[in-house]
Amino acid sequence: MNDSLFAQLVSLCAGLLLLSGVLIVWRRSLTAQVRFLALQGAALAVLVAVIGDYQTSAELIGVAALVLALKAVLLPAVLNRAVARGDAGQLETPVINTTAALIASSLLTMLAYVVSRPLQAAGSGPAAKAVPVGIALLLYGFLVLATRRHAVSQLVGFLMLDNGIATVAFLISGGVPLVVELGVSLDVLLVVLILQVLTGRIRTEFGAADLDDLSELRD
Amino acid sequence: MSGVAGGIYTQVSLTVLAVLASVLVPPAHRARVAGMTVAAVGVAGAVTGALALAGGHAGSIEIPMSLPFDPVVLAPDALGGFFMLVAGCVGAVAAVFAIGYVHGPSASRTAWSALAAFLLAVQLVPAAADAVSFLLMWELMALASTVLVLTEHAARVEVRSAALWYAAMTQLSFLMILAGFAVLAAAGHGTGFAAMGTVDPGSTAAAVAFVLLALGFATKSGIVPVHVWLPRAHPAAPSHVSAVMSAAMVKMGVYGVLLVVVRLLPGGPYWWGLLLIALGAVSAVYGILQASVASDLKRLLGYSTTENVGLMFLAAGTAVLLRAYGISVSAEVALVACLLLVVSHAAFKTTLFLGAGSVLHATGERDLDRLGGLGARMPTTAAAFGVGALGAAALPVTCGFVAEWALLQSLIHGARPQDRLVSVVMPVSVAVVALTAGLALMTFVKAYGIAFLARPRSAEAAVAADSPTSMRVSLVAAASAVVVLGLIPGVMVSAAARATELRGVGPVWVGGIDLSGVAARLDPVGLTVMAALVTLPVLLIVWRLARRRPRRPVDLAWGCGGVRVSPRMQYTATSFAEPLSRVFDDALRPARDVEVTHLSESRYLVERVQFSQRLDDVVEVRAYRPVIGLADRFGVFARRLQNGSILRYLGYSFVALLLVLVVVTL
Amino acid sequence: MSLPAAVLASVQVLVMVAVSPLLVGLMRQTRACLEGRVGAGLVQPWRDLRKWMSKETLSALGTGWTSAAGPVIVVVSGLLICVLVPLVGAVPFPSVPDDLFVVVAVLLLGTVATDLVGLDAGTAFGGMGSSRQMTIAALVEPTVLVAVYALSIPVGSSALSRIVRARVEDPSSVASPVSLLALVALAIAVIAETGRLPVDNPTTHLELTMVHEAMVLESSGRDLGWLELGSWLRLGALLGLLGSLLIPWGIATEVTVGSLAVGVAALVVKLTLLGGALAAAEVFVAKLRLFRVPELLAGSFALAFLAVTASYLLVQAG
Amino acid sequence: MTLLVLLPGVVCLGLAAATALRPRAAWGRLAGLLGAAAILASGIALVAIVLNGSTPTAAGGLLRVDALSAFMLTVIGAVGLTATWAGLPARSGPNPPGRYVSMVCLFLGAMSVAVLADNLGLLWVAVEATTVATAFLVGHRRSRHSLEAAWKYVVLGSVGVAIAFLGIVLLYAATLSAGTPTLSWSVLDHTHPPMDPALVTVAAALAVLGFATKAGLAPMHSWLPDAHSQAPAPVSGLMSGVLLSVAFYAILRVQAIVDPVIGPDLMRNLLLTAGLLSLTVSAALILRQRDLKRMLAYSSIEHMGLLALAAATGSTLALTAALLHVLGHGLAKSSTFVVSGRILAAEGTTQIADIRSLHARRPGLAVPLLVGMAALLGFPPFSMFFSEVAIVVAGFQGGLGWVMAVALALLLVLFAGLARHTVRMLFGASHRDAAAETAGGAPAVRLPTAPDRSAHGPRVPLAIAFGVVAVVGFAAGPLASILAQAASVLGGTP
Repeated sequence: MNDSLFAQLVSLCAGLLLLSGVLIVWRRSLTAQVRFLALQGAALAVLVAVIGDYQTSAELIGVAALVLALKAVLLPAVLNRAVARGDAGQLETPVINTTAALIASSLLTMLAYVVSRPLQAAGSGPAAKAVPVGIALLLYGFLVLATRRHAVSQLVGFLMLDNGIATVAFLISGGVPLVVELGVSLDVLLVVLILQVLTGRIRTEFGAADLDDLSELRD
Repeated sequence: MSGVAGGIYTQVSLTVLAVLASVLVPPAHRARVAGMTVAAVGVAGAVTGALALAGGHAGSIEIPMSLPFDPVVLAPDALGGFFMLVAGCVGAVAAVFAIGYVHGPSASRTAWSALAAFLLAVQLVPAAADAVSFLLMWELMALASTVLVLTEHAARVEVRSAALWYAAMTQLSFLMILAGFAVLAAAGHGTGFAAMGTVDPGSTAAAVAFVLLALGFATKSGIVPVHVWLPRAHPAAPSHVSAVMSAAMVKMGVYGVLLVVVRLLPGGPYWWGLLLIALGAVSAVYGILQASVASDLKRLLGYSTTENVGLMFLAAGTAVLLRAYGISVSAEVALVACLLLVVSHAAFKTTLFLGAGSVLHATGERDLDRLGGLGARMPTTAAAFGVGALGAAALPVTCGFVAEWALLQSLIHGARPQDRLVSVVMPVSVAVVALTAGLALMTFVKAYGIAFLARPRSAEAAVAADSPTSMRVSLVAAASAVVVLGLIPGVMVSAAARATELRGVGPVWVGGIDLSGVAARLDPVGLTVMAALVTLPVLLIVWRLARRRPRRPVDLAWGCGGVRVSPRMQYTATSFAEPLSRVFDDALRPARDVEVTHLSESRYLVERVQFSQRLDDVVEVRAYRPVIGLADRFGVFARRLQNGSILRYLGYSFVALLLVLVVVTL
Repeated sequence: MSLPAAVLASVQVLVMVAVSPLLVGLMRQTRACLEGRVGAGLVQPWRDLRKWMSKETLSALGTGWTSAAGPVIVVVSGLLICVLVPLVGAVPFPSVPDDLFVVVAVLLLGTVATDLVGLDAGTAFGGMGSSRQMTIAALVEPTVLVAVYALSIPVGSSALSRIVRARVEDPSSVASPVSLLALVALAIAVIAETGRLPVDNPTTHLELTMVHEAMVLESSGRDLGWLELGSWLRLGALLGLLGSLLIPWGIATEVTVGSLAVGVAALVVKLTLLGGALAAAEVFVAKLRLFRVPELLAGSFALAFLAVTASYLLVQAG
Repeated sequence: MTLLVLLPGVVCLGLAAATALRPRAAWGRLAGLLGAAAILASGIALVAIVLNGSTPTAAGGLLRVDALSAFMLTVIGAVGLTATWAGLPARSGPNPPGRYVSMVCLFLGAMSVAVLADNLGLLWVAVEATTVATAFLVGHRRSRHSLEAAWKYVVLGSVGVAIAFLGIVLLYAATLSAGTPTLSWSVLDHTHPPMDPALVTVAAALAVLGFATKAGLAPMHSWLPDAHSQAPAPVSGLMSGVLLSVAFYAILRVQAIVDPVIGPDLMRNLLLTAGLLSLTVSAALILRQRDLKRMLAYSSIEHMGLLALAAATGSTLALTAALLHVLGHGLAKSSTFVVSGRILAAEGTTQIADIRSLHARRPGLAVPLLVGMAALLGFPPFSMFFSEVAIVVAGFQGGLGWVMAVALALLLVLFAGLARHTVRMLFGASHRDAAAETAGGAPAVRLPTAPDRSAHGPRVPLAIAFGVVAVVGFAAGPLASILAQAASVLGGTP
């Protein structure tokens, strides 16, 4: 494909990623969050595929498939089970209200653009230009992690953070060596599985998956 | 292998032997075997010290390290040998004393092993030739002594807090010394004392290092205001341990100061001297004041240690000050006086602590107000303690008097009209020394008179009996040291002169002192002969009179008619010190509490009057308690950092991430 | 030991033993006259001494060898001072310098012995006296030593004989402000050390006020005798010392019969003057409360300290 | 040789699989022991090989053993052996469930892979794997508390490590743009590619931040006290003793890579900040600490802070001291944690206030705890004394005087706090008086009539561990040379 098309596709995917991130920050229903997360995974997969096609590397195409399977299908499914087991569609109450969260997210986006200057300096072309999106996703993820009380939404936040990192990785350097990539994906999967199991246990122990109950260990 | 190196190896192997002995020998014989071995460690230390003193840099041992330090070497010089000698003698005597003294926890395997290790560490601190080995021995000393202070933790409640204070203050001292040496090492490009010696005493680094080191060593020596551990730890520890701590370990602080001002950074600026003098003067006066009003015998002795170390600091400071002003002769005398104070204090303080231990062993009492009349029941202890008290009160003919005399000589010959500063400082120092001497006199008259004279104030004191042989032997040994060194101080002086390479001092005919530099001489033997000459006729008369009419015991003292005098009517230590504590009310701030209950019929008639007085350490109450309280409150507040909410924890990480991102990219 | 010094020392001892009781007698007599009493006469102290020595000595229950040895030590320290202090002449032993610090130490030895005797009695009074005396002694110490310091500065030595000789050679130095300040301070210290008014009233037996008497209360017979003789000796010796420093005339600087005779005569005269003056003064002052005594001593200390600093500052000025 | 390099990972994974498949096997309880022994053996062997001047590699260069790796492997083996052996349940006790043992083996294996890897990516994967393995171990005691601790541990840990991964990605990008895409530090070490400093700066900062989370450096330490206090004692010992050190090892590797590119300032400042913060946090929270295991956890934070300061100094003396400190702290801390576990078993609590006069009642527990605390407080002859002295001296020599002064002040506070709690727990009158001390007169703790001298577990490993800590400070020879070589690998400036 030619550069302009590539550029458009990359920016489209980046836009989708960013959009889904904002929506996750916005929405308070868990099911919606998971849905948008899946969308985000898909967008990421597409992005990888685009880059792979542009660089004409079969390896990246394969990775794209992997990403699609993992981030767009498998992990959301796991999360859905975690949600479905209990309070489907429940509206959680974050630490900061939605307005504040959205303002914060926009601020974080700006910050992301500021801080990723040296990162862009490294690479060149449209891919490098989209790097701030990845950083922004990372920061969104952290924001969700630090402000959502529900266990599942913490999972969502973690995965968004991971997506952000992956985005940066693919945009800036076409991913890391395959073996590392595999290891990373496996690790992420395992962590999510563990967290899902723990979520179940928390439900049985504490009645709900509300993290405010988890403050008995203190000094 | 030179004699010194051999001596050090001997000490180490003997220590290992002692530890094995105390672990393996069954309790029945443990005290005897372990005690003799530990004493052997002390003797080996004394011999090694003497060799080092005689031969200067005679031998060295390198300790293999797994870290790339500069060579870590034990190589005592003359000064170190001097202190090693003192420590060794003290240790040997104390160990022999312990044979008869230990019982219960203090006779345990741990206690004996710790004693051996403690002795070894104390003897090897002055052997260190570089910062690392010095700190190593220093911390070994701290660890072992802490264990020993904790010995009787199960028997008495106050031991725990005493050990805690001791450990914390010791760590403070260690950290300051570590920092000081580190500064010197950075400036001198090496941790060896030789490398540190290349630092220019006038430089900033030297100044910083000096302040740190001086304060660190002061802490270990129980100098005011960092003395708070001392009056707690000494009563808490078993008496033979208190003896070693007070007579040998505390001296290592003095050694450290001398190491800095004589060996590492000679010729420092005058204000170093002023700092030392100020510390010393305050400690001397404050210490002896507290001692003079204390009624716990070992607490009293502890505070008196603070006083004596204060005098040593004062002497060392005088030396520095005078050298800075080029008054080298008096400076030398001051240095010698410092070393004389070290020796004499070692001698009489050992005697006193062992005596106190003997009393404790016989009566189970440390409180003077419950003692009395022991002179008749435990003559040896009484005699030894009396000699020790004479020494502590700096009366002739004891080594204490000689040391104080030398100090005064250096002071009164120090000043020259043209040096305004010196001619202001010297008189003040003389006054301080004089006041200290006077109060010391009072303190030890009280200690001896109340404990050993008159009639017993408690049942325990009434049934006391003198101590077992080993204790009596070591008591006599220590006491005779006090007298002999007082009679022929020439020995001490020539040793001190050798240790500091001085010329202005020397012995005269029968072991007297000749401070040729300041045209002063002292010959206790002559004085004694003279005293004997004038005593002779008096004794003759006494003898003839006694033959004619021997003294007749009557049953009781005069009770002001009618009232029969009961022991409870005697003056106690508290009442003895009452006038003084009134005079110095502002300094001591005793908490007095008089409770008067009137008769129900009339408020003019008193049924009962209750008087109670508590004397806490002013410095501790005013300076330390607030800080500790503050720290505690901070600790409580800081708990909120870790309040258990994972969201907050994630927030910490988030903020850290944002900060780092901003910092590294902007 | 050199012969002349030995001769001088023995002369001093004999003279002082002979004279000091008379001195006490003189002082008592002076007071008696001034207070309009007849008085017991000059030699009354000697009579007391003879009586005590011949009386039986009793020792109370619980008192030990301290009570027996203490008095002897007191008197010995008194004699030793008489040996060391230049009273008749200023010819020191070459080996045993009459260092002022040594003298003070010997003096304190006597004080301590008295105190221990007081404590050994095991009564309230004994302890009371000892405690008070020790408090005073402790507070006097700085005055004494600093005064000594002041006196030693001009001659650059703390040896009494050298100080006195310097004054003999240059009597004008006595009048120098430095030495006057020092002497006043020393005088107060001497009064305190020897337990005269206003610090202690040697004639009272009132428990609220007595210091020295309280300590010797339990002693009897020869013990009392030694104690009293000792205290008289130190009184005499210290007054004599003041005399030698204040009126340095007639002090023998070498040992010949003539000079010794002159010295003895001069000593007697000085003692008479000083003793009389002191006794006369005592008539007019009242005893201080025990807790006012520190003020007096602080004052004397201030004087001594002034003397020292003055001696430097004046030199600086000059 | 290659076999030797592969041995630890293979053995541990094998044992893990075996115990997972045959949970009830009688030898199951010994599996952890075997794994640790294998690691230790290969570690010592590799040390010998490395000292002979060769650097064995395996798995197509993914695994490579230089002096540092060999040393770290030995440390893992030694600490692992101590923890697993001393942590063996008493003969009578029931076997631990198979999953526990297999997770322990997995944990050990992951750590050894982490130190053997010659690839930042693989290192990252291994470190993350330790999170996965220990997650179950922390949550092993299926109580509310252990569950909470596990959740916090996993979330905080994996988030932190994710950040580290971003850093690694950026570093990879830097090498990519420099023409030699690699994550292997041996390659980076030999061919210094012209990387973009700005990018490397960001990469290094993120990597340090991330690994600092696992290393328990403030302000990323929050998971540590909870996890350490809730995990079974041997696991706490392993985590505190080696897991933290392995993460710190990663930081050292990153430092060694980036310092030549961007100069030492960035890493130095980051590490100084982290070190001082860690010391401050631990000091503040130890002052009024109420729980024994949490106290030990905070003491781990303290020691990590010291290590950070040492790394910031960066001179040869400081780096060797840091490595020796890792060894000493690992052994001492794991033993002390095991003892705390025994105390929990015997006394039924780890609340400092409820543990009274242990020395009089349970000398078998009090003595090892006392020795461990003495070692952790940095008393000689234990090696931490020397490493701390060396760190301070090196710091002053490296011109970090003020930092070191602050650190020393904090160390004093820490000493006071730790000593205070230790004395409170161990010493004091035996139970009769203890009962009298408590106001109500009722005994504070259910007390045995006679002092209980049993150690509630094997004594030998503790004795060996403490003995080793006591001598390694002195022992010159191979230890000294391996330390020196490891430091030179890290490019210490003499």
